[in-house]
Amino acid sequence: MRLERSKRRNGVLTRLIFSFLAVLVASMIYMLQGVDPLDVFSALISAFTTKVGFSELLVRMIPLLLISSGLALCFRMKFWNIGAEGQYIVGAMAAFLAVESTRQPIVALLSAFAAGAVLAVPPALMKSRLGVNEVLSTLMIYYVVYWVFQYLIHGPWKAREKVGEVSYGGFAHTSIIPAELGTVPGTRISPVMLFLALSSAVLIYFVMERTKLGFEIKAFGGNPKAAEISGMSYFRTAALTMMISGGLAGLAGAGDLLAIQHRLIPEFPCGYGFTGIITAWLGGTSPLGLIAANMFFGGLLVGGEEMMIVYSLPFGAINVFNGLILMFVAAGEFLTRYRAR
Amino acid sequence: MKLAIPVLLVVVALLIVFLFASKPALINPTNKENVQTQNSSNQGQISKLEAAFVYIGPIGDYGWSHAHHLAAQEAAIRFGKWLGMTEVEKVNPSDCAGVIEQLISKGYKVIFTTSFDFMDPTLEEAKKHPDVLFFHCSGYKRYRNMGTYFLDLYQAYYLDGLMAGALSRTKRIGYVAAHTIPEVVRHINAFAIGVKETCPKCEVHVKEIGAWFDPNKAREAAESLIDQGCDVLAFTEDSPTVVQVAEEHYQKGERVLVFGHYSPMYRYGPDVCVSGQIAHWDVIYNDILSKVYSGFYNSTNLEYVDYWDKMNSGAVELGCKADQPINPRFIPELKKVRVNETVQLPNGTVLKDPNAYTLVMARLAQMGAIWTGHGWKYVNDETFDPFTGPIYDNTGELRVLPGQRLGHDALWSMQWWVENVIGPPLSGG
Amino acid sequence: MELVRMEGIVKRFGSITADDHVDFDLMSGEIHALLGENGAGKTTLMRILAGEISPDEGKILIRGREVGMLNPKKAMDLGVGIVHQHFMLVEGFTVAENLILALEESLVGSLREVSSRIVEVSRAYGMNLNPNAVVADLSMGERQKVELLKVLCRDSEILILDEPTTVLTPDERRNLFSTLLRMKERGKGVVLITHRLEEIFQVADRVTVLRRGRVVDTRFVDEVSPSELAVMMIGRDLPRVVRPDPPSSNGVVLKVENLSSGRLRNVSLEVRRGEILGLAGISGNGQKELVESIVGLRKVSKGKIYLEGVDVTNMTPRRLYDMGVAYIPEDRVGEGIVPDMSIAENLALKFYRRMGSLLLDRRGIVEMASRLMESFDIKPKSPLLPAGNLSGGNVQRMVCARELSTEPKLLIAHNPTRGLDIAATSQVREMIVEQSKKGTAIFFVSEDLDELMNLSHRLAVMSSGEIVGVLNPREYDPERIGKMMAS
Amino acid sequence: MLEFVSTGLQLAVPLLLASLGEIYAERSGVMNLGVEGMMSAGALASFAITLKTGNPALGLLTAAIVGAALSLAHAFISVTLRGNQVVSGLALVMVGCGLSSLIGRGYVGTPLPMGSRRIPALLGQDLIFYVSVTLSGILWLVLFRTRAGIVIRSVGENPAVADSVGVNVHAIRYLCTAFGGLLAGAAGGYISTIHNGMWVDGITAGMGWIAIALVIFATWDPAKAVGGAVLFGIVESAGYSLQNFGISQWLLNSLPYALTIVVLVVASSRSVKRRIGAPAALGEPYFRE
Repeated sequence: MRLERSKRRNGVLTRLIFSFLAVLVASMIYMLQGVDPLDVFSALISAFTTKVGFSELLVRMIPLLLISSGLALCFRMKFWNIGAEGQYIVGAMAAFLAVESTRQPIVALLSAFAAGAVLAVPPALMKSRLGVNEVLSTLMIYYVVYWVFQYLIHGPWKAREKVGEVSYGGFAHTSIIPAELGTVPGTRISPVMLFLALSSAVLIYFVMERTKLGFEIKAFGGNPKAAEISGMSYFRTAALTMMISGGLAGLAGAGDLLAIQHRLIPEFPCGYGFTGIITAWLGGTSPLGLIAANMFFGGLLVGGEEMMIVYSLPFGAINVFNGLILMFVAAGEFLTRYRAR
Repeated sequence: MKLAIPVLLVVVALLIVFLFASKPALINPTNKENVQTQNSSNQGQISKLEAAFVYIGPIGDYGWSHAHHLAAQEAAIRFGKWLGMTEVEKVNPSDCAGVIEQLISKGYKVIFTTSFDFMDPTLEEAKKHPDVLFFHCSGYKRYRNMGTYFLDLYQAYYLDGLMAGALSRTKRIGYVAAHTIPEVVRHINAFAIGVKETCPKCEVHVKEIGAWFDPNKAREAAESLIDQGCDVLAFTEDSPTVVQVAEEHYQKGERVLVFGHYSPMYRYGPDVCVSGQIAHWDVIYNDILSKVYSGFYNSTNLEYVDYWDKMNSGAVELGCKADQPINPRFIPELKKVRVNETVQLPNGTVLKDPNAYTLVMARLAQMGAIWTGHGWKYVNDETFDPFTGPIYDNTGELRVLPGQRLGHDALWSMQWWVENVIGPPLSGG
Repeated sequence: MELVRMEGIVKRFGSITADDHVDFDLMSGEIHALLGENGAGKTTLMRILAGEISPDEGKILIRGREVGMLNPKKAMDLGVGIVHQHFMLVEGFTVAENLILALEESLVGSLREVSSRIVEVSRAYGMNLNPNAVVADLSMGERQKVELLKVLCRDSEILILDEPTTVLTPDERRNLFSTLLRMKERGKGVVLITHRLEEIFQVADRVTVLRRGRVVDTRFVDEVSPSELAVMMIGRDLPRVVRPDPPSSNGVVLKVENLSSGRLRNVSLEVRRGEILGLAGISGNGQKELVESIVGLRKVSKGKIYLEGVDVTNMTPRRLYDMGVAYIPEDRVGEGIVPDMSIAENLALKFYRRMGSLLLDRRGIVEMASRLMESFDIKPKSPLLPAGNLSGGNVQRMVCARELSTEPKLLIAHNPTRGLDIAATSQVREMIVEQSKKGTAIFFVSEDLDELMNLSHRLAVMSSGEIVGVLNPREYDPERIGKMMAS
Repeated sequence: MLEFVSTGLQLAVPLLLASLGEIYAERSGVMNLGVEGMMSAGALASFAITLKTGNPALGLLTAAIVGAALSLAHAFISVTLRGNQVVSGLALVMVGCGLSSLIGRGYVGTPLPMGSRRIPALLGQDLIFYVSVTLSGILWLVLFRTRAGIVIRSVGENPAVADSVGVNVHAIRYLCTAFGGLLAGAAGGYISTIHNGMWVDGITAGMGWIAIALVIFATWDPAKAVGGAVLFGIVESAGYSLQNFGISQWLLNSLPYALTIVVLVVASSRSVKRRIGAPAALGEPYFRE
């Protein structure tokens, strides 16, 4: 058997087939555990068909879309940034500081973008100058950021809060921030963030297809040597790409702080940065692909909650299901990339 | 084909995983019917009450979320005729409001959120949905349709402290603390006050692990306290790890005693678990649910509903095992220790220089929980509270004036250590 | 004793027939040279013998016994050892580790034992190698010794060396040859693939000349003259020198001054406007380093490079490109194109920056690309097709189009015609001459002496990282140049 | 004052085991980020079997098999199907943690009988501690002093060369990945069965991720992994001893990762790269052209 790289033609179909296989395996597991798979999937679907389900899906989709748009850009360059979670946290921290001092959400968003962007540059530098594997460096930087974040909210940023006569202290969380982004009435969707998220998907398509940076990303992703010989700078391209990616992740963090949480708590980083890797990989750099992949994953997250609410399914069952889908789609990539000759 | 072998292996792998899956997941079969009949119940029987519980951890944590889950299950059984119930586990605080929205859209009218970090989202949702009743556990913010509830264990910790002081030989007592938030600080302080009463020279060494649930860190903290010479341990952490550590040392021939926390942990350390506290959230849930059902609580009168259940309500039980306040193995030793003080029981009896066992039983009675020898009797009266002055903090400052008793607010914002505590610095206070 | 007999070997790659009914034999205790130009089918034939490629027709006998289908493992077991032109070594490993990887069959086994065997064998063949040296630290000659050791330690009787001297210094080459002679003394059969005549007369016993996949003849070296062989090899007399027209204008464009870095030693040269400066030399003698230093891909430690008087030493490729430097890389697929991008995008890899502002001028690119495809005759004429689909000649036309489209002041072309068919070759050569007429200074690096002599206004000769001489057209003499190259 | 060393050593055991396995997987060129998932599944498997049979050795064995089985799924995707290793690894975490939480619900709150957790101990450390330290020595020997090790490393450094000398690249990668899963599963089993003696959801608590950091910190060297595991374990446990001196355990927790970044940078400098840098073909699928 000979394998040849083939153009991505039937990618969508293959993914659907493999997702279906995943559903089959998951169903088998559910049945073994005494759960009716039909219940599971009808709960999943309700995330898309009910008003609350769909609006919650959008709430989850916003940070995911922001993060995965940036990551898609990195992945297109074959730069495997898996530290988006850290960039997300740093964005939220910067937004917190900015909004505490200026009370301006705009300033908060801008500084979040800047903070995420700055944090994302070192891996690009380390890779271009020293050849350090970016998967490892971005992951390690995430951990450092995570613990610094925990330190700050358990220590220097820990708030004392006065309710009536009583001053409550000692809880690991910051004070409530003095500014917020508005939400669509009756939902938790922040129109500003939704707009930013959707435009980020369009933006990176625009970057890829219409800008010189996108051209360079494509060239480095396709043949780094040829790109370098043509006079492109790996560091410059990687750093810019990472800045966009980190900035968007930072923006996602700021959005979640300003629109949803209003204060930093220990559980603030909840894994969007890692889920975003998956959706970026699924969605590629096409806006529709990204939005679809993130809606799908937002749906999985909300559908998971629906499963718990309606069918008392344990969280683990949902986790298994999501993992299996991913595994099967990752396996199915084989068939979209290579064709047997 | 070459690919077939790995595929086969993967399938075998999955099968192996299932082979040891002897017990299927705990799934409440009644829930589904509840939801399916929900439409009819909304139209016809107004008397059907739909309640939802939101947990931060997995139900399987055998700690905080597990305890709420057991209580919720019990309520579901007890009120099965009119109560529909669901639970959502592992909810991230950032998703809490979203989960609440989903619950409301499914027709749930009473929502319990059981983590401190759910406080702000719950309040927001309460403001957004004035017709839904919210109850938030462990927080301090309330609203017209949002009450709070909590059960406070500090009295039990004080009693543990009495026993710990009486039983310690090294005069060093260890405490593994999850977080040094006011709740845990008052646990520790109450415990230290008890220790001081039976052992004025004993020190209470506190290690903060920074997590509500982390068996690994709890184990290390416990081991390190033992290494430092502590022979009695108490803790505020959700797993039975500290009890296990003590039992392991006992098996090696060392005497390390321990007080259980939250769940019945006797079976993790039958030889070392002296006593402890067991939380009975069902007491609170049953009360709230029946009052909501009867209409006593509605969406306009919850602003001042703040459950703060202590021993006299039955929500907190002394013991490492249900219906056994003190492990009988340690009673003789406790009875040998004399404490120089005078205690007056609610029935008027005055005890002079009681032994430690009698003192514990007397303080129990003074706090409204009377152990009859085979069961509990509760009186709604507290003639004694551990936080009664004079109490000095560990910098020597007089924090509670002689004769003064600390009130709810002072206890809920406590950020100082009593004098015999050696612990990490506290933020402010 | 006859070690190998290959009869009627045919191997086709698509429409190209690499080997066309080739017969070949090897005796024990002889060095049999396989001579031919690039693409004559030498390497393919030997890879067939080593079991790496399966022939379409023909049969192979080893020690008189016919072997069926070969694979690398089976060939190894039959005593065939091949040393590739590109070394198959793990750079992060020590010499010993590389040898162990290649030698021992079982997974257990003490490394110390093997180390001592390495020392033993390398002594026996006069190669001094430290078994604990890391390969990445070794020179090319030493790496080749490791490759040889791999074969020798396996007690292979049939050794194939594919162009072993291209990367060696003269000293190293002498060493290699003495090693080969020792092998011969021990009764081994050695196949020496080469396209260099003098080597044959230095070591070989017999020579087989291949041309375009066919055997021209097999002769004893004693019975043949160099010019005879050369005629057999290229199919006509020694290259005739066509004096190129003198350069159209003057003025130094590129000036390299005392450049030292890596293999390069004190290289100085000048290229004037409208001039084609050829660089001759055996590949691996520093040409790649020199070219990459000039185009900014390699850091220079000592020396200066000037472009029209401006110091451009260690400038980024991007700055150099902006200053008018164009570069046709040697490895046109690996370094020249991005296969997944369209032809238009590949053509735009350099000039995209000059069009539009931050945004990519996509229409401009396609228009420009169509124009270039027309004038450079790139087929198929659909600019949106992925460049990976193009044939070799079209890829090179595309690379040339890209580089020449910017009207460069300096063009550096590294082996631009290697591996191209005749039509494409002459097209590329014409393009280069045309460009020089437009006043572009051209630095033309090639391994094809014929080509160099016909195109260059002056010819520099490189050997062991040094420029050993610069010749004027009237001094062009293949024998003389050959000597300079080998000095 | 050094009492935290002993507790740190205990914590080092699962970290060491898991990272030893991952070192072998990564040395062969396969990056398996699914360690946490394999550990979690192993933890449950070991607990369940030990509870049933009372034999912790059997429990650990089952844990190892389960871990290996899960890792084979990753190997299949990343070696045979040349899928995306990062995605596959993350998916493996989901599947492993999800399965253990799903199946483990029935075991919550059930203690292991004290006797079934007791294994021989010496100088305050249990048998597994000595076994894993010995194992790392053996694994170091195998990796750097035998042909098997050379074959494994060549597959991770330059699979084309390995292939040219007749090494079955895919088979070696499968083996090493499975070995990684084997040890990760056993590490999980150690946490639930020996270290804690109970099952609760999420008992591995991110140890799998720390193990991955440890692999880098140890520069893919089993011998150095011992030091790294001890350091990581002690940093984790030192937090309690140092907190009374005002040293934040949160900042302390970031220290191993910060050090790992330093190691990454140092290891990348040309002179040391070829000895302690990442395997050159790490994360790259191989197929013959």
